[in-house]
Amino acid sequence: MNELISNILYAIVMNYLINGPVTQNIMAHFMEKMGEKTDSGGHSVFLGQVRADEINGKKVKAIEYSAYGAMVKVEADKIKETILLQFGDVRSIDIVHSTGIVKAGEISLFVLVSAGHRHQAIQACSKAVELIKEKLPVWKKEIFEDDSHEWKH
Amino acid sequence: MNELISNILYAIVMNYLINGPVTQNIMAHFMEKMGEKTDSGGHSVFLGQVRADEINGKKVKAIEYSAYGAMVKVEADKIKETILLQFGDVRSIDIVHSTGIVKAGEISLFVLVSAGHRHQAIQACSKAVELIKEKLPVWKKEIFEDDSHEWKH
Amino acid sequence: MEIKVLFFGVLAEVTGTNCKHYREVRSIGDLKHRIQDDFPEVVHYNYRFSLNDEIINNDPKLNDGDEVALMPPFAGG
Amino acid sequence: MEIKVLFFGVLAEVTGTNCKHYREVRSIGDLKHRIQDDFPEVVHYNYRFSLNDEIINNDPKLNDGDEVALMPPFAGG
Repeated sequence: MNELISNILYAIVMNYLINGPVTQNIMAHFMEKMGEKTDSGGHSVFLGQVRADEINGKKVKAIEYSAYGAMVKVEADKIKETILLQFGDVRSIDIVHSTGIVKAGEISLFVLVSAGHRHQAIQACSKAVELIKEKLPVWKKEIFEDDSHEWKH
Repeated sequence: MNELISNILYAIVMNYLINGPVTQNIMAHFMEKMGEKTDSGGHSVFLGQVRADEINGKKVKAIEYSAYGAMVKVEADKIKETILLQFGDVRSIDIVHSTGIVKAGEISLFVLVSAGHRHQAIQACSKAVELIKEKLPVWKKEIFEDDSHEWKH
Repeated sequence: MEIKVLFFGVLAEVTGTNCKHYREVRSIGDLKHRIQDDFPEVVHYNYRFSLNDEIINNDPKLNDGDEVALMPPFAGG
Repeated sequence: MEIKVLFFGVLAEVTGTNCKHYREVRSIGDLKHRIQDDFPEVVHYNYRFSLNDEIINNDPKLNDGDEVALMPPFAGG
Protein backbone atom coordinates (compact mmCIF):
# COMPACT_ATOMS: atom_id res chain seq x y z
CA MET A 1 0.00 0.00 0.00
CA ASN A 2 1.42 3.38 -0.90
CA GLU A 3 1.86 6.18 1.60
CA LEU A 4 -0.96 8.38 0.31
CA ILE A 5 -3.56 5.61 0.62
CA SER A 6 -2.22 4.65 4.00
CA ASN A 7 -2.59 8.27 5.19
CA ILE A 8 -6.15 8.47 3.88
CA LEU A 9 -7.05 5.26 5.67
CA TYR A 10 -5.45 6.51 8.87
CA ALA A 11 -7.60 9.65 8.70
CA ILE A 12 -10.74 7.51 8.28
CA VAL A 13 -9.82 5.32 11.23
CA MET A 14 -9.18 8.35 13.43
CA ASN A 15 -12.11 10.51 12.35
CA TYR A 16 -14.74 7.95 11.30
CA LEU A 17 -15.82 9.98 8.26
CA ILE A 18 -15.16 9.59 4.58
CA ASN A 19 -16.25 11.82 1.73
CA GLY A 20 -18.43 9.74 -0.60
CA PRO A 21 -19.42 6.06 -0.34
CA VAL A 22 -17.64 3.43 1.72
CA THR A 23 -16.01 1.59 -1.19
CA GLN A 24 -15.07 -2.07 -1.53
CA ASN A 25 -11.41 -1.01 -1.17
CA ILE A 26 -12.01 0.64 2.18
CA MET A 27 -13.98 -2.33 3.46
CA ALA A 28 -11.25 -4.67 2.23
CA HIS A 29 -8.67 -2.64 4.17
CA PHE A 30 -10.53 -3.18 7.44
CA MET A 31 -11.31 -6.81 6.69
CA GLU A 32 -7.69 -7.62 5.83
CA LYS A 33 -6.66 -6.48 9.30
CA MET A 34 -8.99 -8.99 10.95
CA GLY A 35 -6.60 -11.91 10.69
CA GLU A 36 -3.93 -10.06 12.68
CA LYS A 37 -6.00 -10.64 15.81
CA THR A 38 -5.62 -14.40 16.18
CA ASP A 39 -7.49 -14.27 19.50
CA SER A 40 -10.65 -13.23 17.65
CA GLY A 41 -13.16 -15.97 16.85
CA GLY A 42 -15.92 -13.92 15.29
CA HIS A 43 -16.42 -10.68 13.41
CA SER A 44 -19.78 -9.03 12.92
CA VAL A 45 -20.09 -6.45 10.17
CA PHE A 46 -22.98 -4.12 9.46
CA LEU A 47 -23.28 -2.23 6.18
CA GLY A 48 -25.85 0.49 5.67
CA GLN A 49 -26.79 0.95 2.03
CA VAL A 50 -28.67 3.75 0.32
CA ARG A 51 -32.03 2.35 -0.76
CA ALA A 52 -33.73 3.39 -4.01
CA ASP A 53 -37.00 4.05 -2.19
CA GLU A 54 -39.96 5.40 -4.10
CA ILE A 55 -41.68 8.25 -2.25
CA ASN A 56 -44.85 9.79 -3.71
CA GLY A 57 -43.94 8.37 -7.10
CA LYS A 58 -40.38 9.76 -7.06
CA LYS A 59 -37.38 7.45 -6.85
CA VAL A 60 -34.40 8.18 -4.56
CA LYS A 61 -31.20 8.33 -6.61
CA ALA A 62 -28.81 9.33 -3.80
CA ILE A 63 -28.53 10.58 -0.25
CA GLU A 64 -26.44 13.59 0.66
CA TYR A 65 -24.99 13.34 4.15
CA SER A 66 -23.64 16.17 6.26
CA ALA A 67 -21.97 15.78 9.63
CA TYR A 68 -20.63 17.80 12.54
CA GLY A 69 -17.15 16.34 12.23
CA ALA A 70 -15.68 17.34 15.61
CA MET A 71 -18.70 16.01 17.47
CA VAL A 72 -18.80 12.81 15.39
CA LYS A 73 -15.29 12.14 16.67
CA VAL A 74 -16.30 12.76 20.30
CA GLU A 75 -19.48 10.67 20.06
CA ALA A 76 -17.97 7.78 18.10
CA ASP A 77 -15.10 7.58 20.61
CA LYS A 78 -17.75 7.39 23.36
CA ILE A 79 -19.66 4.66 21.51
CA LYS A 80 -16.49 2.58 21.28
CA GLU A 81 -15.82 3.05 25.01
CA THR A 82 -19.41 2.11 25.87
CA ILE A 83 -19.26 -1.07 23.79
CA LEU A 84 -15.86 -2.12 25.15
CA LEU A 85 -17.12 -1.64 28.72
CA GLN A 86 -20.37 -3.50 28.15
CA PHE A 87 -18.92 -6.39 26.12
CA GLY A 88 -15.77 -7.70 27.75
CA ASP A 89 -15.03 -10.16 24.94
CA VAL A 90 -14.89 -7.44 22.24
CA ARG A 91 -11.38 -6.84 20.86
CA SER A 92 -11.95 -3.97 18.41
CA ILE A 93 -14.58 -1.75 16.82
CA ASP A 94 -14.28 0.06 13.49
CA ILE A 95 -16.80 2.65 12.34
CA VAL A 96 -16.83 4.48 8.99
CA HIS A 97 -19.63 6.87 7.96
CA SER A 98 -20.02 8.73 4.69
CA THR A 99 -20.46 12.44 4.16
CA GLY A 100 -21.52 14.03 0.87
CA ILE A 101 -23.24 12.17 -1.95
CA VAL A 102 -23.82 8.41 -1.74
CA LYS A 103 -25.80 6.89 -4.61
CA ALA A 104 -28.52 4.25 -4.33
CA GLY A 105 -26.86 0.84 -3.98
CA GLU A 106 -23.72 2.32 -2.39
CA ILE A 107 -22.63 1.87 1.22
CA SER A 108 -22.82 4.81 3.66
CA LEU A 109 -22.07 3.06 6.96
CA PHE A 110 -19.56 0.34 7.83
CA VAL A 111 -19.29 -1.13 11.34
CA LEU A 112 -16.94 -4.01 12.16
CA VAL A 113 -16.79 -5.56 15.60
CA SER A 114 -14.31 -8.33 16.44
CA ALA A 115 -14.65 -10.50 19.53
CA GLY A 116 -13.35 -13.71 20.99
CA HIS A 117 -16.70 -15.44 20.44
CA ARG A 118 -19.63 -14.95 18.11
CA HIS A 119 -22.39 -13.91 20.51
CA GLN A 120 -20.58 -10.84 21.79
CA ALA A 121 -19.40 -9.89 18.28
CA ILE A 122 -22.99 -9.98 16.98
CA GLN A 123 -24.63 -8.29 19.99
CA ALA A 124 -21.97 -5.59 20.25
CA CYS A 125 -22.18 -4.77 16.53
CA SER A 126 -25.96 -4.49 16.76
CA LYS A 127 -25.65 -2.21 19.80
CA ALA A 128 -23.00 -0.08 18.06
CA VAL A 129 -25.30 0.43 15.06
CA GLU A 130 -28.15 1.57 17.31
CA LEU A 131 -25.86 3.99 19.15
CA ILE A 132 -24.54 5.36 15.85
CA LYS A 133 -28.10 6.05 14.69
CA GLU A 134 -28.96 7.69 18.02
CA LYS A 135 -25.80 9.60 18.87
CA LEU A 136 -23.84 10.59 15.75
CA PRO A 137 -24.53 14.15 14.58
CA VAL A 138 -25.19 13.26 10.94
CA TRP A 139 -28.00 14.51 8.71
CA LYS A 140 -29.26 13.31 5.36
CA LYS A 141 -31.41 14.46 2.53
CA GLU A 142 -32.80 12.15 -0.08
CA ILE A 143 -32.20 13.32 -3.62
CA PHE A 144 -34.75 12.19 -6.18
CA GLU A 145 -34.32 11.46 -9.86
CA ASP A 146 -35.77 14.88 -10.75
CA ASP A 147 -33.11 16.50 -8.46
CA SER A 148 -35.67 17.62 -5.89
CA HIS A 149 -34.83 16.65 -2.33
CA GLU A 150 -36.29 15.94 1.09
CA TRP A 151 -34.64 16.00 4.54
CA LYS A 152 -34.93 12.76 6.50
CA HIS A 153 -35.48 12.66 10.24
CA MET B 1 -13.74 -11.92 -13.99
CA ASN B 2 -12.58 -14.90 -16.04
CA GLU B 3 -14.72 -17.96 -16.66
CA LEU B 4 -12.78 -20.31 -14.38
CA ILE B 5 -13.14 -18.04 -11.34
CA SER B 6 -16.76 -17.44 -12.17
CA ASN B 7 -17.39 -21.21 -12.28
CA ILE B 8 -15.61 -21.71 -8.95
CA LEU B 9 -17.73 -18.98 -7.35
CA TYR B 10 -20.89 -20.50 -8.82
CA ALA B 11 -20.00 -23.83 -7.22
CA ILE B 12 -19.50 -22.12 -3.85
CA VAL B 13 -22.83 -20.31 -4.10
CA MET B 14 -24.64 -23.56 -4.98
CA ASN B 15 -22.90 -25.91 -2.55
CA TYR B 16 -21.90 -23.61 0.34
CA LEU B 17 -18.49 -25.26 0.78
CA ILE B 18 -15.01 -24.17 -0.18
CA ASN B 19 -11.76 -26.04 0.24
CA GLY B 20 -9.49 -23.95 2.48
CA PRO B 21 -10.15 -20.55 4.06
CA VAL B 22 -12.78 -18.05 2.94
CA THR B 23 -10.38 -15.57 1.34
CA GLN B 24 -10.71 -11.81 0.96
CA ASN B 25 -11.35 -12.38 -2.77
CA ILE B 26 -14.32 -14.61 -2.12
CA MET B 27 -15.77 -12.19 0.43
CA ALA B 28 -15.24 -9.32 -2.00
CA HIS B 29 -17.16 -11.25 -4.67
CA PHE B 30 -20.22 -11.50 -2.43
CA MET B 31 -19.91 -7.95 -1.16
CA GLU B 32 -19.64 -6.51 -4.67
CA LYS B 33 -23.01 -8.05 -5.52
CA MET B 34 -24.69 -6.18 -2.66
CA GLY B 35 -25.14 -2.93 -4.56
CA GLU B 36 -27.16 -4.67 -7.28
CA LYS B 37 -30.06 -4.92 -4.85
CA THR B 38 -31.00 -1.23 -4.57
CA ASP B 39 -34.02 -2.15 -2.42
CA SER B 40 -31.66 -3.33 0.34
CA GLY B 41 -30.97 -0.89 3.16
CA GLY B 42 -28.80 -3.03 5.38
CA HIS B 43 -26.42 -5.97 5.17
CA SER B 44 -25.29 -7.99 8.15
CA VAL B 45 -22.18 -10.11 7.77
CA PHE B 46 -20.79 -12.69 10.16
CA LEU B 47 -17.27 -14.05 9.83
CA GLY B 48 -16.07 -17.00 11.85
CA GLN B 49 -12.30 -16.99 12.36
CA VAL B 50 -9.98 -19.72 13.59
CA ARG B 51 -8.72 -18.65 16.99
CA ALA B 52 -5.18 -19.38 18.17
CA ASP B 53 -6.45 -20.79 21.47
CA GLU B 54 -4.02 -22.23 23.97
CA ILE B 55 -5.21 -25.55 25.40
CA ASN B 56 -3.16 -27.26 28.10
CA GLY B 57 -0.16 -25.19 27.08
CA LYS B 58 -0.43 -26.05 23.39
CA LYS B 59 -1.36 -23.42 20.82
CA VAL B 60 -3.86 -24.07 18.03
CA LYS B 61 -2.23 -23.42 14.65
CA ALA B 62 -5.13 -24.50 12.43
CA ILE B 63 -8.48 -26.26 12.31
CA GLU B 64 -9.20 -29.06 9.88
CA TYR B 65 -12.85 -29.16 8.86
CA SER B 66 -14.66 -32.07 7.29
CA ALA B 67 -18.24 -32.01 6.04
CA TYR B 68 -20.95 -34.27 4.69
CA GLY B 69 -21.30 -32.29 1.48
CA ALA B 70 -24.64 -33.60 0.20
CA MET B 71 -26.30 -33.04 3.56
CA VAL B 72 -24.71 -29.59 3.97
CA LYS B 73 -26.48 -28.62 0.74
CA VAL B 74 -29.84 -29.97 2.01
CA GLU B 75 -29.50 -28.33 5.44
CA ALA B 76 -28.19 -24.98 4.21
CA ASP B 77 -31.05 -24.78 1.68
CA LYS B 78 -33.45 -25.42 4.59
CA ILE B 79 -31.78 -22.72 6.72
CA LYS B 80 -32.25 -20.19 3.91
CA GLU B 81 -35.92 -21.15 3.55
CA THR B 82 -36.46 -20.89 7.31
CA ILE B 83 -34.91 -17.41 7.46
CA LEU B 84 -36.80 -16.12 4.43
CA LEU B 85 -40.09 -17.35 5.94
CA GLN B 86 -39.37 -15.89 9.38
CA PHE B 87 -37.98 -12.53 8.21
CA GLY B 88 -40.16 -11.07 5.48
CA ASP B 89 -37.83 -8.12 4.88
CA VAL B 90 -34.80 -10.31 4.04
CA ARG B 91 -33.80 -10.18 0.37
CA SER B 92 -30.93 -12.68 0.21
CA ILE B 93 -28.73 -14.97 2.27
CA ASP B 94 -25.24 -16.17 1.34
CA ILE B 95 -23.42 -18.87 3.30
CA VAL B 96 -19.87 -20.13 2.72
CA HIS B 97 -18.17 -22.69 4.98
CA SER B 98 -14.64 -24.05 4.74
CA THR B 99 -13.54 -27.65 4.52
CA GLY B 100 -9.95 -28.82 4.98
CA ILE B 101 -7.25 -26.80 6.68
CA VAL B 102 -7.90 -23.24 7.88
CA LYS B 103 -5.05 -21.57 9.76
CA ALA B 104 -5.37 -19.42 12.89
CA GLY B 105 -6.42 -15.92 11.82
CA GLU B 106 -8.15 -17.18 8.67
CA ILE B 107 -11.91 -17.16 8.05
CA SER B 108 -13.85 -20.44 8.00
CA LEU B 109 -17.44 -19.17 7.87
CA PHE B 110 -18.99 -16.30 5.93
CA VAL B 111 -22.67 -15.39 6.26
CA LEU B 112 -24.17 -12.36 4.49
CA VAL B 113 -27.80 -11.37 4.94
CA SER B 114 -29.32 -8.44 3.04
CA ALA B 115 -32.63 -6.86 4.02
CA GLY B 116 -34.68 -3.77 3.42
CA HIS B 117 -33.97 -2.48 6.91
CA ARG B 118 -31.25 -2.99 9.47
CA HIS B 119 -33.11 -4.79 12.27
CA GLN B 120 -34.15 -7.73 10.13
CA ALA B 121 -30.72 -7.94 8.47
CA ILE B 122 -29.01 -8.16 11.87
CA GLN B 123 -31.52 -10.52 13.50
CA ALA B 124 -31.72 -12.81 10.48
CA CYS B 125 -27.93 -13.05 10.20
CA SER B 126 -27.65 -13.90 13.89
CA LYS B 127 -30.35 -16.57 13.53
CA ALA B 128 -28.66 -18.00 10.41
CA VAL B 129 -25.35 -18.35 12.29
CA GLU B 130 -27.07 -20.23 15.13
CA LEU B 131 -28.80 -22.56 12.68
CA ILE B 132 -25.52 -23.19 10.84
CA LYS B 133 -23.84 -24.18 14.11
CA GLU B 134 -26.76 -26.43 15.04
CA LYS B 135 -27.72 -27.98 11.71
CA LEU B 136 -24.76 -28.18 9.31
CA PRO B 137 -23.01 -31.57 9.30
CA VAL B 138 -19.50 -30.21 9.73
CA TRP B 139 -16.77 -31.46 12.06
CA LYS B 140 -13.51 -29.95 13.16
CA LYS B 141 -10.29 -30.91 14.79
CA GLU B 142 -7.89 -28.43 16.27
CA ILE B 143 -4.32 -28.92 15.14
CA PHE B 144 -1.65 -27.77 17.57
CA GLU B 145 1.79 -26.39 16.89
CA ASP B 146 3.34 -29.79 17.68
CA ASP B 147 1.01 -31.37 15.05
CA SER B 148 -1.03 -33.24 17.65
CA HIS B 149 -4.79 -32.75 17.33
CA GLU B 150 -8.05 -32.82 19.22
CA TRP B 151 -11.63 -33.19 17.94
CA LYS B 152 -13.97 -30.40 18.94
CA HIS B 153 -17.61 -30.98 19.86
CA MET C 1 -16.54 38.33 23.25
CA GLU C 2 -17.48 36.43 20.16
CA ILE C 3 -18.92 32.97 19.63
CA LYS C 4 -19.31 30.83 16.53
CA VAL C 5 -22.68 29.31 15.67
CA LEU C 6 -23.00 26.34 13.29
CA PHE C 7 -26.19 25.39 11.47
CA PHE C 8 -26.68 21.77 10.39
CA GLY C 9 -29.02 19.76 8.18
CA VAL C 10 -32.27 21.43 7.22
CA LEU C 11 -31.33 24.46 9.38
CA ALA C 12 -28.34 25.19 7.15
CA GLU C 13 -30.75 25.13 4.23
CA VAL C 14 -33.48 27.36 5.69
CA THR C 15 -31.02 29.89 7.13
CA GLY C 16 -28.91 29.79 3.97
CA THR C 17 -25.74 29.57 6.08
CA ASN C 18 -23.49 27.00 7.74
CA CYS C 19 -21.86 29.37 10.18
CA LYS C 20 -22.41 32.80 11.74
CA HIS C 21 -20.53 34.70 14.45
CA TYR C 22 -22.34 36.46 17.29
CA ARG C 23 -20.85 39.05 19.67
CA GLU C 24 -21.85 39.93 23.21
CA VAL C 25 -24.17 37.02 23.72
CA ARG C 26 -24.29 35.85 27.33
CA SER C 27 -26.18 32.55 27.34
CA ILE C 28 -27.84 29.97 25.11
CA GLY C 29 -31.24 31.49 25.95
CA ASP C 30 -29.97 34.89 24.85
CA LEU C 31 -28.44 33.41 21.68
CA LYS C 32 -31.69 31.62 20.81
CA HIS C 33 -33.52 34.96 20.66
CA ARG C 34 -30.79 36.56 18.57
CA ILE C 35 -30.91 33.67 16.08
CA GLN C 36 -34.70 33.83 15.87
CA ASP C 37 -34.46 37.54 15.14
CA ASP C 38 -32.06 36.87 12.27
CA PHE C 39 -33.76 33.70 10.99
CA PRO C 40 -37.42 33.64 12.03
CA GLU C 41 -38.03 30.39 10.12
CA VAL C 42 -35.99 28.31 12.62
CA VAL C 43 -38.94 28.35 15.07
CA HIS C 44 -40.70 25.88 12.77
CA TYR C 45 -37.99 23.28 13.26
CA ASN C 46 -37.11 20.88 15.99
CA TYR C 47 -33.48 21.17 17.13
CA ARG C 48 -31.07 20.87 20.03
CA PHE C 49 -28.04 22.97 20.95
CA SER C 50 -24.53 21.74 21.45
CA LEU C 51 -21.78 23.72 23.14
CA ASN C 52 -18.18 22.82 22.26
CA ASP C 53 -19.16 19.38 20.89
CA GLU C 54 -21.44 18.45 23.82
CA ILE C 55 -25.23 18.42 23.69
CA ILE C 56 -26.69 20.74 26.33
CA ASN C 57 -30.07 20.57 28.04
CA ASN C 58 -29.66 23.53 30.41
CA ASP C 59 -28.88 27.20 29.71
CA PRO C 60 -25.15 27.66 30.30
CA LYS C 61 -23.26 30.96 30.16
CA LEU C 62 -21.24 31.46 26.99
CA ASN C 63 -17.59 32.44 26.83
CA ASP C 64 -15.39 33.99 24.20
CA GLY C 65 -14.43 31.47 21.52
CA ASP C 66 -17.27 29.03 22.28
CA GLU C 67 -18.69 26.98 19.43
CA VAL C 68 -22.44 26.42 19.48
CA ALA C 69 -24.36 24.26 16.99
CA LEU C 70 -28.05 24.04 16.11
CA MET C 71 -28.75 20.40 15.43
CA PRO C 72 -31.96 18.96 13.96
CA PRO C 73 -32.73 15.31 14.87
CA PHE C 74 -29.87 13.05 13.77
CA ALA C 75 -30.36 10.86 10.74
CA GLY C 76 -27.14 8.95 10.19
CA GLY C 77 -26.67 5.48 8.81
CA MET D 1 -28.98 -55.47 -1.52
CA GLU D 2 -26.09 -53.24 -0.61
CA ILE D 3 -25.92 -49.97 1.30
CA LYS D 4 -23.14 -47.44 1.73
CA VAL D 5 -22.09 -46.30 5.20
CA LEU D 6 -20.15 -43.05 5.75
CA PHE D 7 -18.10 -42.25 8.85
CA PHE D 8 -17.51 -38.63 9.80
CA GLY D 9 -15.37 -36.63 12.20
CA VAL D 10 -13.78 -38.57 15.03
CA LEU D 11 -15.58 -41.74 13.83
CA ALA D 12 -13.65 -41.66 10.54
CA GLU D 13 -10.50 -41.47 12.65
CA VAL D 14 -11.27 -44.28 15.12
CA THR D 15 -12.62 -46.64 12.45
CA GLY D 16 -9.79 -45.72 10.08
CA THR D 17 -12.26 -45.39 7.21
CA ASN D 18 -14.58 -42.86 5.58
CA CYS D 19 -16.80 -45.33 3.85
CA LYS D 20 -17.77 -49.02 3.97
CA HIS D 21 -20.37 -51.05 2.10
CA TYR D 22 -22.67 -53.50 3.89
CA ARG D 23 -24.80 -56.21 2.24
CA GLU D 24 -28.01 -57.78 3.44
CA VAL D 25 -28.64 -55.36 6.24
CA ARG D 26 -32.36 -54.86 6.90
CA SER D 27 -32.62 -51.89 9.27
CA ILE D 28 -30.61 -49.24 11.08
CA GLY D 29 -30.80 -51.34 14.28
CA ASP D 30 -29.37 -54.29 12.39
CA LEU D 31 -26.66 -52.09 10.81
CA LYS D 32 -25.66 -50.67 14.19
CA HIS D 33 -24.80 -54.18 15.45
CA ARG D 34 -22.86 -54.99 12.29
CA ILE D 35 -20.83 -51.78 12.62
CA GLN D 36 -20.13 -52.43 16.31
CA ASP D 37 -18.89 -55.92 15.41
CA ASP D 38 -16.47 -54.42 12.86
CA PHE D 39 -15.47 -51.38 14.93
CA PRO D 40 -16.03 -52.03 18.64
CA GLU D 41 -14.55 -48.61 19.54
CA VAL D 42 -17.58 -46.72 18.14
CA VAL D 43 -19.60 -47.57 21.26
CA HIS D 44 -17.52 -45.04 23.16
CA TYR D 45 -18.71 -42.18 20.96
CA ASN D 46 -21.86 -40.15 20.73
CA TYR D 47 -23.39 -40.11 17.24
CA ARG D 48 -26.58 -39.95 15.19
CA PHE D 49 -27.52 -41.74 11.98
CA SER D 50 -28.65 -40.11 8.78
CA LEU D 51 -30.36 -41.93 5.93
CA ASN D 52 -30.07 -40.37 2.46
CA ASP D 53 -29.11 -36.94 3.83
CA GLU D 54 -31.85 -36.84 6.49
CA ILE D 55 -31.23 -37.34 10.21
CA ILE D 56 -33.30 -40.25 11.54
CA ASN D 57 -34.59 -40.85 15.04
CA ASN D 58 -36.52 -44.06 14.44
CA ASP D 59 -35.38 -47.42 13.02
CA PRO D 60 -36.37 -47.45 9.33
CA LYS D 61 -35.98 -50.36 6.95
CA LEU D 62 -33.05 -50.06 4.56
CA ASN D 63 -33.20 -50.49 0.80
CA ASP D 64 -30.65 -51.24 -1.86
CA GLY D 65 -28.53 -48.18 -2.65
CA ASP D 66 -29.29 -46.34 0.59
CA GLU D 67 -26.60 -44.06 2.03
CA VAL D 68 -26.27 -44.06 5.81
CA ALA D 69 -23.92 -41.81 7.78
CA LEU D 70 -22.62 -41.97 11.36
CA MET D 71 -22.41 -38.41 12.55
CA PRO D 72 -20.79 -37.21 15.78
CA PRO D 73 -22.12 -33.90 17.20
CA PHE D 74 -21.75 -31.11 14.64
CA ALA D 75 -19.00 -28.56 15.17
CA GLY D 76 -19.14 -26.14 12.26
CA GLY D 77 -18.33 -22.44 12.20
